[in-house]
Amino acid sequence: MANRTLPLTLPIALLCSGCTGWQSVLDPHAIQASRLEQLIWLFVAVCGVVWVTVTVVLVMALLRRKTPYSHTDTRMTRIVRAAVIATVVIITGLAIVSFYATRGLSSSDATALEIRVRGYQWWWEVTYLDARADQVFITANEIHVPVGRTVSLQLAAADVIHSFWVPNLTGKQDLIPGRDNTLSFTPREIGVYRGQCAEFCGLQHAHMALLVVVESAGAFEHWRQGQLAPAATPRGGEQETGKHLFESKACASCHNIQGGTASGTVGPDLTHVASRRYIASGLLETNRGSIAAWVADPQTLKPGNNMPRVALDASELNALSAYLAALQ
Amino acid sequence: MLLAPRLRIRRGVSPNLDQVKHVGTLAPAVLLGLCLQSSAVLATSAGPNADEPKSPAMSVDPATRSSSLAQIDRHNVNQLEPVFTFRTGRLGAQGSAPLIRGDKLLVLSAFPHTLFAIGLARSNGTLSWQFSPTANRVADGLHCCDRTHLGPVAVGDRIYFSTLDGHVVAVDAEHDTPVWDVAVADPGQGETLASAPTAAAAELIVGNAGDDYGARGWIAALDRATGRTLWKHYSTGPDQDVGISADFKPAGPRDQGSHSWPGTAWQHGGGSVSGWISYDPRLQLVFHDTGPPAPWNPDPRPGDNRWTSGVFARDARTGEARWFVGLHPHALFPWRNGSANLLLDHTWEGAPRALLVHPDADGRLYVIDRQTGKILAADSYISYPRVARRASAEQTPRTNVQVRDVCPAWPGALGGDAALDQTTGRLYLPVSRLCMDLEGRSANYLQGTAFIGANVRVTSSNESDGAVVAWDVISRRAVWSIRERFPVASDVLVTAGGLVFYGTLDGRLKAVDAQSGTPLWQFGTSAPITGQPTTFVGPDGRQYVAVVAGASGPYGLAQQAWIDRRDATAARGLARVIANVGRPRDPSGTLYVFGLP
Amino acid sequence: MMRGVGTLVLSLFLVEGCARESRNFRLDPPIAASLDAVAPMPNRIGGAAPETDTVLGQPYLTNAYNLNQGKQLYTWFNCQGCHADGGGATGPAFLSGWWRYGPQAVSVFISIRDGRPEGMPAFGNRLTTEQIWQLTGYVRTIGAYSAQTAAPSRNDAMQSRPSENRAPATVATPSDEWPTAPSR
Amino acid sequence: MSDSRQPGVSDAQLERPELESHLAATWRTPGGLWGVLSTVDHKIIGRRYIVTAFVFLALGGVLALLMRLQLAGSERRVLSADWYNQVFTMHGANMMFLFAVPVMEAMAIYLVPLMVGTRNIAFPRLNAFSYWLYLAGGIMLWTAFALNMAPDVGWFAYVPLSGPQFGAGKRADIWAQMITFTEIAALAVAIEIVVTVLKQRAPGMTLQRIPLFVWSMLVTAFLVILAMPTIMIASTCLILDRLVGTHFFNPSEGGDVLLWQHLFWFFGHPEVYIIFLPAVGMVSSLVATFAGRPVFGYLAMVLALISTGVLAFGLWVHHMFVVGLPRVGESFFTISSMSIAIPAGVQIFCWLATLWDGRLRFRVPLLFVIAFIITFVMGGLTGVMVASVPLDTQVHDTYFVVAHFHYVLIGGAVFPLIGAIYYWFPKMSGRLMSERIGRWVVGLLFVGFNLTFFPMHVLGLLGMPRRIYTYSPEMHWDALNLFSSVSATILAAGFLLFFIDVIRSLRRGPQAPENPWGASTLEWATTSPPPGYNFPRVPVVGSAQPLWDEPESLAVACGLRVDRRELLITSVVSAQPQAREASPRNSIWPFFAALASTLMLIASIFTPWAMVWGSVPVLITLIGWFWPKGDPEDEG
Repeated sequence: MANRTLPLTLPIALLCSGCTGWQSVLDPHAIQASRLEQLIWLFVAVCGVVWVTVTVVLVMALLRRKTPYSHTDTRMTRIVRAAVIATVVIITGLAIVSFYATRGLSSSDATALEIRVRGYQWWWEVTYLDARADQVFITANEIHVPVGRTVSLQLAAADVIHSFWVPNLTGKQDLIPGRDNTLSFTPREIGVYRGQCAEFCGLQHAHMALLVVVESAGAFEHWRQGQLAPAATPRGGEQETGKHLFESKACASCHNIQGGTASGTVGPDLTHVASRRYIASGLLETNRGSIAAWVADPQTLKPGNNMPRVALDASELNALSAYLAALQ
Repeated sequence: MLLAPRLRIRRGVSPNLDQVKHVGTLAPAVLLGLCLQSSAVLATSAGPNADEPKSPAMSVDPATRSSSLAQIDRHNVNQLEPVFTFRTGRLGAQGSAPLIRGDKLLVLSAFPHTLFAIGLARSNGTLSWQFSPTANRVADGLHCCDRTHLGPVAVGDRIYFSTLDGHVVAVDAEHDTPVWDVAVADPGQGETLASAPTAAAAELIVGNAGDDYGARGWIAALDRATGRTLWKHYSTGPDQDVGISADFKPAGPRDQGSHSWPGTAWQHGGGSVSGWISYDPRLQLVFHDTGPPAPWNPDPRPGDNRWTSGVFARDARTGEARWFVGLHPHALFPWRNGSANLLLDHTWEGAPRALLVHPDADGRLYVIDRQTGKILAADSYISYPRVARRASAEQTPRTNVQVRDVCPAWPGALGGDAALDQTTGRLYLPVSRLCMDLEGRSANYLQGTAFIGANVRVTSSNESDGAVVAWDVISRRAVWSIRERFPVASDVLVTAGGLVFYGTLDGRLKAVDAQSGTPLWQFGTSAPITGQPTTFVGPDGRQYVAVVAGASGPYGLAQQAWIDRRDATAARGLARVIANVGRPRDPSGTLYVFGLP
Repeated sequence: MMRGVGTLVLSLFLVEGCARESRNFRLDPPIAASLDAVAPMPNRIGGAAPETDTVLGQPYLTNAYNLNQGKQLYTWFNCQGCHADGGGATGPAFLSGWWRYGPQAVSVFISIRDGRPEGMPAFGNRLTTEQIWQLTGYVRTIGAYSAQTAAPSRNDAMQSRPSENRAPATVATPSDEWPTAPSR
Repeated sequence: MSDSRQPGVSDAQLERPELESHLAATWRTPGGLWGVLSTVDHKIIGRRYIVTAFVFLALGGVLALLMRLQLAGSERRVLSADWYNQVFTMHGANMMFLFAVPVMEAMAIYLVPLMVGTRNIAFPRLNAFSYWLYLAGGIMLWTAFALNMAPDVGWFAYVPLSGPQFGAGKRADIWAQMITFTEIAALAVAIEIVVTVLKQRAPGMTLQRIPLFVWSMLVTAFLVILAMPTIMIASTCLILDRLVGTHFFNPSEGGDVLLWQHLFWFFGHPEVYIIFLPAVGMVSSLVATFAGRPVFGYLAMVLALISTGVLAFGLWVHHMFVVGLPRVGESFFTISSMSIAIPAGVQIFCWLATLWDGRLRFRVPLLFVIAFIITFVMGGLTGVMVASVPLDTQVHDTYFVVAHFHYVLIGGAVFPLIGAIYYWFPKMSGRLMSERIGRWVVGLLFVGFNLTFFPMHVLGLLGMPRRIYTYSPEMHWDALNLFSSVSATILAAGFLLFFIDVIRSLRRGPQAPENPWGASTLEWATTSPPPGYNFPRVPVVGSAQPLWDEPESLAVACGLRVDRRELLITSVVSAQPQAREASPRNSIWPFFAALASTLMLIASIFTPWAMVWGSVPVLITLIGWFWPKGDPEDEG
């Protein structure tokens, strides 16, 4: 028996680490996620009790001294019947609780911030929609939202099925080609929350993360104005050659930088790439070094992704990474 | 090499003259002598601008495609027979009408262009001179989906024509020498020219084409003497680019041309000015269409996509916009909006009004007040087997969603430019009744490549895909219409002799009675007719009808030799519909001149 | 003995099979650079493929992953605008098996990289060499008369023609000339 | 064939030793390759099935270890992304299609004829055909894996990733064709089980006297018959989309991506009950034997089995709670998914009641039952948790679900299966397995399993999605993953020890008497291992526990001929003898038919015309199979 208690205590210790994990379900920061967390704890409690009772009954059944074949079927029938009824009651209770939880989740709010998220193979295109066309802008892999305001995501898949999931905020919702799904949540606390694609979508399903940055209304408006502005003009010779390289080489065929001649829509929009905390959808933190490493050899860092290796020598790589790192 | 087939014409009053066994031979032209034996005073067909003294009985008014000549009329048209032909040797044609200038007939071939001048003085039409401007072959890849009417047009003592690779050329008619050759459009950006310049007071006004390549539409005025650009205004972008100033109606927020687009999408926003630019000397205004926005998929361009898919009125001297009618804000469907506007002064609901008749590609005929830009009437001139269910949500094309049976198809309901008989107020519309399945795709802008962002399949109703409709503008109803097996892709000519001429895709030039629409005469040429039939008075004082047969525009694209109809999306989806027409016997552009015996 | 030979033949067939299915995402830079060393004929039609291409076993003409990537690039970089799905528009058709500059892979590679006079833009500096080879391999499967086993299948988009792995079901029938005497 | 003996001699006229020699000659399976290829003896084919399935279990286990090795730390490069996708798809497809379903059906092939008291399974040649097809499917899949052509789209192969545009090469076709192989094999066996149980029971074995294991196999067979066609339609539509260019799943031409998910999971969930119900039957047999008393509430148990089977078809949408279906519809499936826990609960309570009241003998099979109850109940409860729509939106496609289904599959099916192997090994091989090693196996498996998979609940709640080949260091998942990977070695050690015990016992295990455990069902009424004809004379059953109620004098029925393979057909409800049915002899044609259909199916991956030309050899072999062999018609 001894060797069984040690392994049991260790997992319980590790269990607690679940509460503070970066992408943990049990660390809610939005109305929807906190409701779900309460639901999870309720279910765990009920199921835990049921499991313990069954195990206790089992252990007692195994250890008790028994008279041979003591014809107590009638008494046992009553106990079994009671147990079944108890099961039915628990099941109906849990079903009703989860039904009300579902109703609580869906919130239709006219003043919600409309954002369209389109899943590509292995990155997220985020389009902030607005009635006024010139307020519409496109970014990638990072969603900024003002705290307290409901966000309504319109989910569309560009190629295969993906699944948008930020555990700290709300449950996941699939992006299905040929269907328009919606997902809404109301963030309560300011912070940076990480999410990840939860439906197997091919080679780099593991590196398809996204960030939801919840900030104050003022900070959000400042960020929004920044995103609407065209790309920062290159300062200094190195950034100038970087811009020229970007627009003359294969980069311009896939990426768009507002204000330059590069206007490809196959890859993520790089107008404000340096303003994003991560590049390559959550793979590397954004700085000049990581941009240079990513551009120099994308297939080693994220094998199988659709970014080709553009042949650049050292000075070209320096100039290009300088230019991109300056696109705040 | 001028060649004219020996023509054996069987007498017999059969209106259908194309039983004539058309033997195209390269033998030197042997002309039926009897047609041209008497010499006649050469009629100069007056240029479009009205301040030139317009000799009454001689010209075809290019603005309304109507002619005052009446020698050929309902009674004798069935005796019309080919007098001579001239083979340009270039694949296809470019849609403009041949131009009579003194005793010479001027024909511009397809790209790479050559201007041929055919002398009519002696018994047979002999080539007196030809001129070929240098051609930038990149434009070959851009010759796609706009109807081309590149000229020649005669203004004063000069001949002007535009070229597909973005040049405007001026030629001195007397000494047959080029005067100036100015590049106004850059094929590298996907820009081409689709229409001949229009002469305004002292300027030549020309607009670009190239929606399909993401080129931003513009209209410019050139100085007739030197070809210098006087002013240039765009169809999208801030007010200063578009030429919108204080007295622009309808007044609205500033810079709508860029605010109704996301980010800098307006820089590749389309709105090309590929159609005929009308000029009203009295009001000193120029009227032109703006094409559909780029790309075809509406998803990446939310907002009204201002100044595309509409009609502009601009001051001829400064190019300042006076008014704009937005027919399709945030155009959901890529209908080619390059059809000619027709000016008509007539009483409207009791009061005399200056009208602009705009047959739109969406199948409706808009009557607009030229001075204020107010839409007076908008009636549908076409009926479809399957009505386009445009408004409903599932009919809105979106990325990765296919919308079926949208009518009309992307070339639009109008196959060519309409003709307007100003006396009767009747409009004769060449109509195409095709529908399409459209699916939005993500559009990726690469300079110089096609910027479509859509898959399209054109579907035919396989009983009659085309028609010619006579429409009474004032009483706003169709007087008669003739069903055609194929879309009618040629322009229409109406003559004082009560005849309407048009050509079909299987190469027949037809004449019908303007009053009742009964077919009177037709002739089978060797290539589809997508150009403008015209009529003129030859040196011998007799009236002739001429047309250049050869494929051009969207339907011409589907006639190319290499198009493989096993791919339903080939030639922008038209391959399978046009394949029923069959291959033309001789795809090169050929001038046909007909006369009475 | 017979069983030995049998297993040998079977393994050869199988090994060839797996070459078709292998996924090689990253070419070493020198090899990728050498793939650009195409030796065209003076009139830029046909010529010698780079040695590394033949040494690698022509991966861009036979490997399923490369052909599929080629099909994706065909839709991404606007080839459909001028060539449709192989049926042609302003650009020539690939379905009809008529190649203006010859069917060799090298000719197609040169056409994509350097462009052609009658309006084919040059993609040399807009795509990497590998991408151009992937496009070359894919374009040659469109008009193939007998489909390769590695040929790609249809797109999840509008149906235009039988997919590359079905090969053209019907040989193009030339449209009939216009009847001189139109049937009423 | 029956050369020396006079025709028409029945088993009543002969004494026992002479009878057994005659029957042995009639039911003999020739030795050598010919015998191997042409046998129709359900015991030989059953044993083959079980061994092959366990080989695939071992191979699948190795793949699992590879996955754990890759996931032991963040951004590891043990397996590349492409290889990891192939490995996890192979692990899933192999465990579900090549191990779990076939091994449960194999146990039925071996045991059901013995437990119902008949000489051979119904349609024995179909049984041979099903094994060869299953083997061919397994070999095809693993050869593809060896050739870097294994499917890499997940065992569920969601379209459009497995569809024509994104599934490059022939990988997804291999998956779809493997489905065709294994599902034909499963359907064939299901039909045999249904007919054997309903028509070939020993006289007197009325519906109330059928052993619970046979009941569970009957319900499983009906599940197979109703669920498998769905996946065959789905895989056929997929291969048509990929190879012929149809548009079943192309959203822009009117197809629907969710059609695939509905078709797949309508089969998918019954599939997991096809794996679970036989295990329930095994547990009932083990509990009855080692508690020394019949299982408490026989009727309740049978009704629970049947209701589980029926409900299994009503809850497949709980795999699709996050695809955006209307919320009210999903809530209906919450209720149906939760309500299936009720019959499972009934069974648990009945077993507990049996254990409560029985005289327990703590032999190895019972230890497995105990391990099963503890593990399965936890798995069932996490199942109730994921049945709730809102809760599922947080834990769907995370490692919480991985933990859940391993608890119900390993806990719920593999533990009872290994317990059943320990229990029926003596009957199958004539040798007892060692108790000492058995106890070590139970300990290692139970501890190893819980240490490996319990942390995965936590990983799921920490936000770790499924099917990722690696994860970033800042996710803080390294500790739990490393712990889980290390514990996986304990689990692997348990399985290894089990395999060693099996092989060792085959040679040096003590000889097993007819009924080593003192069990009550009919298979213990014949020798271990049973002869070719199973029973010298077909037994007659008087009660639900025949061997306990009449241990010595088991009544027998006579009248079956000796010179020809015959077995007794009885009525469905009251098992009254109706007819003497001729049981087919050994035949090579099922092997040839399987070979022909294998070639056709594999060739059809490369060209659709193979279905046309390939069907010719298949027809020839089927004609050969059904060509009348000149057996006289069966007398009434």
